[in-house]
Amino acid sequence: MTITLNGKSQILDESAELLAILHDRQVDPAHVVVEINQSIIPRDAFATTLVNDGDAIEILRFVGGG
Amino acid sequence: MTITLNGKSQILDESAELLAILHDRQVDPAHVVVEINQSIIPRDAFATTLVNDGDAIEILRFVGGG
Amino acid sequence: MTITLNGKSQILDESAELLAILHDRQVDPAHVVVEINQSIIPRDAFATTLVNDGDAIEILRFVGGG
Amino acid sequence: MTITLNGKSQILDESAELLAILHDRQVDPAHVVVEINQSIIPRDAFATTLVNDGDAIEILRFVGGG
Amino acid sequence: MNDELVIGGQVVRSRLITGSGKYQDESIIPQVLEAAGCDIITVALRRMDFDRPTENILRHVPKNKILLPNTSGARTAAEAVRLARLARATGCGDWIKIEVINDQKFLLPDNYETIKATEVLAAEGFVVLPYMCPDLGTARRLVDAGAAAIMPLGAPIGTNRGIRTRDLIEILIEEIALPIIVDAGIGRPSHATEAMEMGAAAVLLNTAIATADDPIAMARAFRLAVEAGRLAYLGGMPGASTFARASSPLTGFLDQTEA
Amino acid sequence: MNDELVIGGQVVRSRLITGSGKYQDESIIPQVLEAAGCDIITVALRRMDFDRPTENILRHVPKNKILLPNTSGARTAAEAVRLARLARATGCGDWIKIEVINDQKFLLPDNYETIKATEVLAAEGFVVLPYMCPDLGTARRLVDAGAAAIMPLGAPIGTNRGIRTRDLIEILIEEIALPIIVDAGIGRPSHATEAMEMGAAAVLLNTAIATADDPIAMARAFRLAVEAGRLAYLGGMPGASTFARASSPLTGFLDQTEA
Amino acid sequence: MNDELVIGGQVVRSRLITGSGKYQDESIIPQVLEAAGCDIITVALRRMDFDRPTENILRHVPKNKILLPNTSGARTAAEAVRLARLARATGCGDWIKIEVINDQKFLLPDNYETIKATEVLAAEGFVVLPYMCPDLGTARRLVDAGAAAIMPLGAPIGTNRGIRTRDLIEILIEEIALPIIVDAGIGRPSHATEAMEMGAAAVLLNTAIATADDPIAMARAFRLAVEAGRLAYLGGMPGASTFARASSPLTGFLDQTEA
Amino acid sequence: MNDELVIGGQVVRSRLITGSGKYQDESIIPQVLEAAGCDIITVALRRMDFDRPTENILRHVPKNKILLPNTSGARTAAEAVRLARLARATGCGDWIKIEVINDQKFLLPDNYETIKATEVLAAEGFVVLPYMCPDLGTARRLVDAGAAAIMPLGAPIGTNRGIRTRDLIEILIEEIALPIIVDAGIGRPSHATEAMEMGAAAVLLNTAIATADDPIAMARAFRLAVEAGRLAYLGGMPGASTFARASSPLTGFLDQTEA
Repeated sequence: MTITLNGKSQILDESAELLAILHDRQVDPAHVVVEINQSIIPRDAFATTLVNDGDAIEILRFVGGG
Repeated sequence: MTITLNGKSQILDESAELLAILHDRQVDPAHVVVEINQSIIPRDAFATTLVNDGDAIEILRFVGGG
Repeated sequence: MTITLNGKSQILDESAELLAILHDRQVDPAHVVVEINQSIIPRDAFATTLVNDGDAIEILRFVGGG
Repeated sequence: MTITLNGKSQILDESAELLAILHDRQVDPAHVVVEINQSIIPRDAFATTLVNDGDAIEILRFVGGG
Repeated sequence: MNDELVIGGQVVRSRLITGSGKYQDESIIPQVLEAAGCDIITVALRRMDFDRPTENILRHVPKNKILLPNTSGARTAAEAVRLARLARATGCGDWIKIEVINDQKFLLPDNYETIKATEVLAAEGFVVLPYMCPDLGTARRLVDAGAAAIMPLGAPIGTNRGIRTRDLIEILIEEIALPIIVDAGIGRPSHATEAMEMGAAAVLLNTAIATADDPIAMARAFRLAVEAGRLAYLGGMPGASTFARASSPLTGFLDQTEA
Repeated sequence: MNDELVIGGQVVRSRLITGSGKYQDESIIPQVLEAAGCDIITVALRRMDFDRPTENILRHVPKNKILLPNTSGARTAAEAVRLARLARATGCGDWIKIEVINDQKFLLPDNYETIKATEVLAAEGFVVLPYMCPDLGTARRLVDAGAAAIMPLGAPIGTNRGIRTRDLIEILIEEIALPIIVDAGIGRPSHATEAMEMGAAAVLLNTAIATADDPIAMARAFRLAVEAGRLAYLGGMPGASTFARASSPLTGFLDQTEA
Repeated sequence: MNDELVIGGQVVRSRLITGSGKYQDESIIPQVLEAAGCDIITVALRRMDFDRPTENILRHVPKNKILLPNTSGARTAAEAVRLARLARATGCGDWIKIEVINDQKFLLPDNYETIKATEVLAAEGFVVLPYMCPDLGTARRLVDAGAAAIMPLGAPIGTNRGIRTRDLIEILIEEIALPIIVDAGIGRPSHATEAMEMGAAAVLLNTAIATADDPIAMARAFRLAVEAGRLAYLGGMPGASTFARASSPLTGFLDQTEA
Repeated sequence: MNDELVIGGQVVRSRLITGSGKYQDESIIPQVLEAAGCDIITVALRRMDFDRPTENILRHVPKNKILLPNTSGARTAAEAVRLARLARATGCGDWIKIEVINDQKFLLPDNYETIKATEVLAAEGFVVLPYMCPDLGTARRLVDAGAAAIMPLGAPIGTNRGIRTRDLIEILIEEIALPIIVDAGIGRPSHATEAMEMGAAAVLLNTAIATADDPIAMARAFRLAVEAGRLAYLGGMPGASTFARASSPLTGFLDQTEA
């Protein structure tokens, strides 16, 4: 299946939990905020949210800014 | 009958043409623009426009401005 | 005899020591500097300096300034 | 003989009139002012002024300036 | 040099626009306009004063001028639109200066109502010149709304403080394709020259001339000042530097020894 | 209006004085002078270049102008005096701009040597116009020394920075009875207008015209700018305020209820 | 003296707000914050960079600071709202700096979209600090929309040009009941002092500290500058005058003759 | 950081020098000096007032301060020398601020007499700090005359106008090896910060503190302002630009499509 992760097309073998996707990428869930298809996913739902084919995922974190 | 002319209440004996009202007040019709009840009266209709009881008339002209 | 003290003419009965003149006027010698006839009188000479007829004395002290 | 003309050493065969020196260099006498050994030479004396060995001559003219 | 200013499709020769308010003696206005050399003059619309029914500012305005009525007194877009329509009904043309003001201390224009009024009036065929507080976003919306020119303030009306919003106006000049006319705040000819050097298309002023000791002389001063600034803008002014650069040659000095 | 400027007993019509330096093409100088409308033009004295013996700046200067040679290159009063005497020996008049400079980075005048040179040359009958760093004490001494006018700098020569010494020059204008001519620093017509509005008697500039893309247009711009500023100074400019004052009447609004 | 700044119901001790962007080495941020003494720090929200998954600006921000995420990147109110909600979902508080920018050359805020975003977010309980182009009408609408403070720009972001919109900001300070925080343009401590002397409630800056040669020293400089300006504002600065007033007594001089 | 100011061979820690004149209540001077943190304080010399023989400004000045008597009242070098010698005869040290003033409206120093007095007093072993009208030629002569620092005016005494002679003072800072202390004109902390950012070694002020509503708070404000400006000067302030430079990253935006 194909998802769009931070604007880039990515192929996943199968449906995965959001939390697993973060872990695969060494991302600490406590430091990010996630939108799937423009809906914000609460942090405590990361473990139970399934990412599906065609989903557009935005994983954001704070950076230096003015 | 009572009209409101430029914000002031005025008593008229009877219904009058707009043009007559201007003439009574030494106002040159060519120099003014007139609204009755917030509708603009074209200058060539001054002679044929009847002012009625309760009408709110605004007679305006250009003055110095910046 | 007549002296000029800070621009004002003053009459003294007789020749006097500078220190006495200061004391008469409640002036603490430690706070002032004195010129007689445009010569500065060192503070330790106040007691031994005689003021004579016609002398012009300037007694100055520091004040607030910018 | 050697003269200094506008700061440059120049060798002349023999003593010459100032006017001749100007002419040799295509200089219009009406456009310049001349100093020999720091004395100004009036223009009407150009023809009669002899330049001698060791003279320092300054020939100046107006240029654009602010 | 063909340096034409075109507003609302009409060629305007003079880049100085003057107001007709505040004159102690309105009868000098023709001479002032002559001295100012201006093509456009602003007027306001007010109720007839029945105690002076023959007073008429237009008597003092030569026929060949473009009349630019303002909507002063309007606090909302709706009121500005109403005043603009009345102004047009006088038969004196369809130019209108939008002036929507809610603030009585600084007389600052309300950019939001100004945009709305511009939209309506431009659609009705007016040549709309909105007076505004300089702001790029507002200027872009005024362009979209159909304005014929944009008139940012240099400082509040009648203060004579000069171009205190300079950086914001420079941005408008750089970014907006319409003529930028600096309106309000210009109190001295040097302010007008400065505006024109910045690249403003024109300046509009009233107080500085009308309340001068000698309004006719001052009108002439502003005319020259505007022309000076325009010429300088077109003529390529050299930039400024920190260190000095001699105006006279740095060679050929007396007493120098040369090789 | 009889608004005459008199310097050294001579009536000068134009309050714009221009320099003749830095022109890429000196042949345009007559047109520049015509456009500038000026009566006085500065020149420098330098050694004849024998490779170009026929070059002559005076060819480009109309006969009716007042020539104002400067003493550029002088580092002391003595050198300035020597240059002044040479300049007079050309037969082109007895006006002299004293310029004694020891500082090569900012080309700032040395006020002390300038006073000394002024003293000597005024006694010899020169019409002396000293270029100086604005300072009241110096100006007073220059008056005593016999100067015909005082020429304080607005900013270092050739920097085009404008009147950066404004407060000091305003004091000179207020306190000194001689004409105050702002010399150096004026880079834009608005600077010239500002100087004249302040009450300067005239301005002297070179770089801003000579190095403009279009020197003739710029000369005209400065002429207008100077005239504008002078008119404004004479015409009584109104002062500036913090709060707004309406240009259109504050009564007679539509829809107001009246008693 | 009890001189508290309250924003969104929260007492803020420091009137210096700093950004966390543009640091060459983010590890010095704790020292910078310490030197600046600030309570509020801005951050931006961006996509995770999967090549550097452990990078985390918050590591450098002490826990007791108020985090002020901005909506940089938003070109519309809708985008700003979306970013604000995401920022809040991080669990780092509900403060938000609205920054809606359509202009890439000057990065000027879009006042219209800013008002809309403020309205939505204030209604959702955010503490909204909108960055805006100074304009009284906009400020009034932001007040109505529920803003917690108003943040006008002194000059475009990152230009260090100082408070070039001074007159317009002074009007906001005078007319608007909310804290006015000057944001953007402040490039030197003297600019910050000036803002505070004008009566600004606080200043927000980033570039001037982050890109200084020594950011920690500069942070301390700004802290002192802000405090100096605030003290001066409260301490009643005397006004300026044209003529001199002696600091030393004008009597009691040597050699004067007295009656 | 070892940032020492040395004047006349003596290390001075504070770069804020204050005057003791114009206080309504001199008894607050110790608190003012404490708040200002200054090491040097100016006083004037005047005739004893025999009606108040016990009044003594020195009562209010802590022992460890450097006393800087001025020569106010002097109109010539000779008078300044006489006053300086009298001041030294008090036994309060050999520092002297030369102040020779001939102009009663603007209280501008006479640079010529100031140089002469400096020469005499430096030769007599005084630590001479001359107050002067900013001028490079004068400053060079003061250096040669043996001055310990140069004190140009920012604006006339007591006017609070700020650093109106900025360009001339910047040249002094760049060209003169002695400490440049801006004296007079500084009316607000932001002026002091600006002077220090320019690279001034110190500032001297009196009116702005002494006539403030709250002199103690204002003294503290100036102390912070001076320190802020000095830190900024040393800390490498970034320059100003015309176009904006974002403070938040320009990549990683939401919704961008990436390759």
